[in-house]
Amino acid sequence: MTPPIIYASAGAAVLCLGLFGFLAARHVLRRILALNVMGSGVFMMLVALAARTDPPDPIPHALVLTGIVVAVCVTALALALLTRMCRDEGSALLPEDRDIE
Amino acid sequence: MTDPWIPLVAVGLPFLTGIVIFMLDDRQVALRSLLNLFGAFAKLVLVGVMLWGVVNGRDYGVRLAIAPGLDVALHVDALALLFITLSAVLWALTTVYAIGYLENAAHRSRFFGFFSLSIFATTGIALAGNLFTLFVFYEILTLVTYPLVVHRGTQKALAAGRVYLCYTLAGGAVLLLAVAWLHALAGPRDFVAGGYLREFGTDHQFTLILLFGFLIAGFGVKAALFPLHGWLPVAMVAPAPVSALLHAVAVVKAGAFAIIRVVYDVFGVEFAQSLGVLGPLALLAAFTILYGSFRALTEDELKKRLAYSTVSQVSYIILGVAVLGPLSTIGALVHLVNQGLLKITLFLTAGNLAETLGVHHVHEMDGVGRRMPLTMTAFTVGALGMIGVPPIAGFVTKFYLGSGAAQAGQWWVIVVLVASSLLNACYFLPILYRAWFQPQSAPWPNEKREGFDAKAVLLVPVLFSAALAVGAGIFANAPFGPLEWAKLISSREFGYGP
Amino acid sequence: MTQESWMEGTLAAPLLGAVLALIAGRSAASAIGILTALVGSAASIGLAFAVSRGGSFRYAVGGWGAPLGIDLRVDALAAVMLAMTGVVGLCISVYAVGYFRGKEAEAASSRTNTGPAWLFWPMWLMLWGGMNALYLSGDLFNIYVALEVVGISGIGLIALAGGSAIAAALRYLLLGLAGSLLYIVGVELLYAGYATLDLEQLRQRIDAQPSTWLAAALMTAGLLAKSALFPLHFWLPPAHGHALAPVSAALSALVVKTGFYLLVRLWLDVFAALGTEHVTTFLGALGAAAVLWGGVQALQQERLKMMVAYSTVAQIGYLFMLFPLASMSGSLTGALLLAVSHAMSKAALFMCAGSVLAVYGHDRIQSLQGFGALMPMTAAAFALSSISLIGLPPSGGFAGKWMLLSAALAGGAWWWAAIIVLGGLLTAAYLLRVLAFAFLEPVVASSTRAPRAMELTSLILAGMAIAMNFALLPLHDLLHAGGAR
Amino acid sequence: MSGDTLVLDLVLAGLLVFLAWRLLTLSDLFKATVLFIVFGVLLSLAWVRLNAPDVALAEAAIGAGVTGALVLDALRRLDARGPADEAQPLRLNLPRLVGALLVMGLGAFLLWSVLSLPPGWRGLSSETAAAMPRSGVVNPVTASLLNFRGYDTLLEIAVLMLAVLGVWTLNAEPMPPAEPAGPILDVLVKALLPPMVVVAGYLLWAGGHAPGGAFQGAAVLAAGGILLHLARPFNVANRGVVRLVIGFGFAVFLLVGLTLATLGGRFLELPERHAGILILMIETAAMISIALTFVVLFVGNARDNAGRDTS
Repeated sequence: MTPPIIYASAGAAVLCLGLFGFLAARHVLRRILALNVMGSGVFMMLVALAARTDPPDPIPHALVLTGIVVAVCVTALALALLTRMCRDEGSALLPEDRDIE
Repeated sequence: MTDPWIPLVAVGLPFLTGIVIFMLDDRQVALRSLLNLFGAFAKLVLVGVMLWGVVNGRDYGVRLAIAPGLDVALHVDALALLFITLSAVLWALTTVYAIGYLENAAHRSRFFGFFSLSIFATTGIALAGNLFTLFVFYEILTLVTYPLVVHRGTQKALAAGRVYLCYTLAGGAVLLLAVAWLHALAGPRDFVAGGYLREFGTDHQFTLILLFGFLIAGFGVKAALFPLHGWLPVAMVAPAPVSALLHAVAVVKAGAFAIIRVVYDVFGVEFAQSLGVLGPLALLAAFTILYGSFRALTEDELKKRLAYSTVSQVSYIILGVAVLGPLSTIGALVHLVNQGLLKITLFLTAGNLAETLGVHHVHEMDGVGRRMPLTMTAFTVGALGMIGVPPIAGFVTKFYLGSGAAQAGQWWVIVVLVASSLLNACYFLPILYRAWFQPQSAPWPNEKREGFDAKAVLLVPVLFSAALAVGAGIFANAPFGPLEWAKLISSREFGYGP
Repeated sequence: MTQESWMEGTLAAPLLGAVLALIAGRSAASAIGILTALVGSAASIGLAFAVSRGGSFRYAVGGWGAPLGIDLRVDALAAVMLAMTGVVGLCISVYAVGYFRGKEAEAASSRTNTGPAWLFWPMWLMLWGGMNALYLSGDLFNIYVALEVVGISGIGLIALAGGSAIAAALRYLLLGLAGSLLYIVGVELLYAGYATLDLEQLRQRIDAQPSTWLAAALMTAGLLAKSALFPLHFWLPPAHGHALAPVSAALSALVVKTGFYLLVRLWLDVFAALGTEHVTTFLGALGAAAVLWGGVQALQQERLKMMVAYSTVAQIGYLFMLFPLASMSGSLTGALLLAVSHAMSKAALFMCAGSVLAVYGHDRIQSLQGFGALMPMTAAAFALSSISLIGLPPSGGFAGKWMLLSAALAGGAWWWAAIIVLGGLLTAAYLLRVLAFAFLEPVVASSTRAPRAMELTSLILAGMAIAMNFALLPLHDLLHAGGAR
Repeated sequence: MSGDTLVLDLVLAGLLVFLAWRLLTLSDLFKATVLFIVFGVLLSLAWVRLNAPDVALAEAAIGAGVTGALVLDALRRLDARGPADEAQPLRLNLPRLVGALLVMGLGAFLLWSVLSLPPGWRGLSSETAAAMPRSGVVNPVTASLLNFRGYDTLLEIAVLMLAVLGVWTLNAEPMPPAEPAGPILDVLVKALLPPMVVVAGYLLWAGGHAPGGAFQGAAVLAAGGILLHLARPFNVANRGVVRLVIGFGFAVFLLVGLTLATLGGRFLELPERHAGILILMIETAAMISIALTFVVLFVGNARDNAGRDTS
């Protein structure tokens, strides 16, 4: 058990949790959170796998930095869309989820 | 030396005419009519040049590669000339007639544009040098005739158009499959007298039989073979010139012509016979002949009766093709021409009746012979020709078909021919009787014109085509007449003269 | 000009245009947009010629070279997609000028203004730049970033329409983001195995590790979601059907091709050594299902734009039938031609829908009587693009389908052939249902006219889709010269 | 590897998984968001443990900071309208069960793949080390971001720009701060703002040789801007000067790349001698643009709802 393996495994678990949250949740805000969690899991795996060598491979770090920034952009846009949808339609669920329950 | 320009111009000219006409305003009647007539007569001249050239041993052809091993090829051979001459002559007649018929109608630029494109497609079908090219133009023909069928813009016309497309597009889909399959199987091949598939011998026998079935089914839609004929009677809602186009000049003819090509120049008669596919085809054709005649008997609407008559008559061509032997081949080929001449006469006279008196049904025709003597004379010529009364053109056909059947020992074909002639008489003679020997029993449904007979521009094409039909019968043996061509083609297919 | 400079122009022109249009603002955005479109499309066509003459080449951005830097690879496949984007993109830009001018006139008459509508220009040019970057890229992670550029600009563009487009954009965004993340997982597994992100180097190093298979599966799943292949297509019709007409045209004609392109790159090239027969058959089967399902759905739509959007679902399916047929000669040419002519005819169809919407004020199919008489150019464009979409001769759609059909039949795979033919009939059914209304007499004489630029561009695009019938041979030569594989 | 650090790693990893689980299952979205921010902070610890200090900084500033602020702000807007209550705890039904099984399968496959990766992997560390002297900077991550893979970063800045365009398109209206800014916040802002600018500048400059860089610096700057907005609400409308600043970073980066290409090099090929200064220039421009981008993403474009933007 080395740190890379520990964190890569934890990353895989976080990734899967996020994916499940995305599939299962209906409230869009939670889906956005879930995708962010999933993204964190992905990046954890990426950095952990890069740490298998010493000193760690810096390229994945740069990739993760890019990934984090892209993720925050997409999140911001998603939240703006969500707010607008709420304003117009009064619900934070996608139309197909609204009439269930 | 192969000359590429004449066939290119022959195909391109109606296309360009059509495109230019689309751009005209509906009110530019004179310019549009001029263009139409120019297109039609230039076409006649071109066909004349090709006839003269081929007789003098020239070769006309052009090919354009679309993909590696896939060409669009145009080639002028005797069979192509037979068909293209027919369509050029009849198109000229129909164009003159249509200009008169559609005076003051709406959307004329659209109409004549598609009209021109129809002849573009028909020319392409006639000159197609291989199956791929034939298929391409055959599909184009479907597309450009659809707007003509729905031209009136009524719900009924739209429904007819829907039926037309259902049949033709489904047929086209089967055809696409068959043509592509054959292409994959045999590679890129041009039409050749005697066919090119016999090289397979006994290989792929099942596939080839299947493909023959597909091809007949695909082309049989336009040729209105039973049970694929359903669109034809429905499509008679279209204006008279369109009916003439569908029944005599382009569509139905294209189907029959394509079947001739498939049997003679793709499979080859003898190879098709060895596959055992000609017998069923002959049976189907014979059934269609009788079926069409029976249906025609009971139709009171004149154009519908004529439409079922077409269903029946076109299958004479198929029957002639399917009965092995040079004489029946001649019969089939000649009937391609004769049926066109007779049917265009009949449909145009029906148009005259509708346009002048508002007569659409047989029961309204009492005494119409005295009101419109010239029109009805032409009608009479057409009707008698269909029955097969000498010396009108239809007789020649039946004579050769009968002799061919006798030569091939297929006596049942003669029975079919006789029965069909009787039926033809049964549905045409009552009309003639009403028209000539009954007094007028009711006012004309919608009399639009007071003077003698119909408008001259409607009358002249009708009389001309009737005269041609008589001429084709009397002068059947004239040099370079249809019969001569038919004999020539037949001798090439069978390798010996009759 | 050298090959490299054509490529640099293709890459940089839309990106530069986008930022300039943003800085310049409302008054100058459309002028900059048109200018950029002209330069960009000229550069991409020039690049296609350069590749057909000089063959494919690689370009090390920043001069470092793979695996440390990012290599672009410019081969025939990329050149075709770029030229397609260039030509269709130019037409969309011209159409958009007319479209937004019409909107402005409308807004002026009702004393409002068009709000942020001009943001179309920077977002559209950025979308274009993103697609160009994606087609050129030879690096897995760079492809991800380009995908995000495409995705986010596409979402912004959809949101321009407001109303029900917002929820559609949100759905698209969530699914797209999930797809991207799956793709990244695949990329990192490959990097963790082979220490490179370069497609070419990966192709050489690839072997059948479990992580490689998992990476391939995850990347494929992500890309399938982005390219809206059945059964992951559900986000597409609302998104494309509710967006503004030029946006719908861009998304349906161009953006959906990006996922397909990447999957072609991956499965027919990078992963080819894995022994991929089951995968390609699977992709083909999904494509076949998409053709049938999309067609049946399109047949049931009551709104024109929704129908055209479902038609995209079906047409994407056709492209995926390339995968099982890829080993047959001519199939790649056919599929590419199909993609190109679909881009043209689908853009034209959405443009027609936009013009109809401008004249009729709605796009309910049942109430479009007589649009042929009211707007003959649009009707002609609709008819011509229908011919190509159905695959009737002569048209690019026909030539492409013919090649696929021949490939299927030559390989004895008649079931693919049957689907191709059947799909054509379905397409005919839903398109001609609309077209028939053109021939009815108009019920109301509408006085509004669609701007001429809109009608004319759609007709030009549709005409090009027909002319593509004769593009097989040049395309074949280009693929030969530019070594697509 | 000492036992202590192994325990630390195990606890940290377990905590991360636990937090992820909790924040996805809590029915209260506000609590979930707070957990998400805690998750982000712990994640940056994990990055430190994995020898990725640059990522750790970015995660803390952007992943947890900016994202957290954005989500909290959005939640507040939703709350004002009620739809925040629509969140329901996840009840297990058949589709979710199937989803859970599939995802578990994926997890198992992922684990197996990770464990079966061949040993002796070196990544690109030696290639990077060899190329560092020519990169113009000392920090390999910065070298990779701005030089080796600068093209990725160019497109990434395009994504940032696009996000702003999207927010403007949506006319996302800003919320006034929940309570009128008290004097404490005012004082805080006055006290904090100058050092924040200094820190941002330092991070930017430090990026050349130590962890840091444009993105982290921009996040700090943006945090200052957001604080300022909370204290004295302002808006960043879709105005000429705002657009100029937003587009500035991308334009500079692209133009530098193109100029180098026209001078005979390749696109974005930084000449060895000037690489350092060029990188600093690009980073400065990028930082300013990105900082404003983050502020716009947070603030939206206030009084532009009727489309009265001036341009």
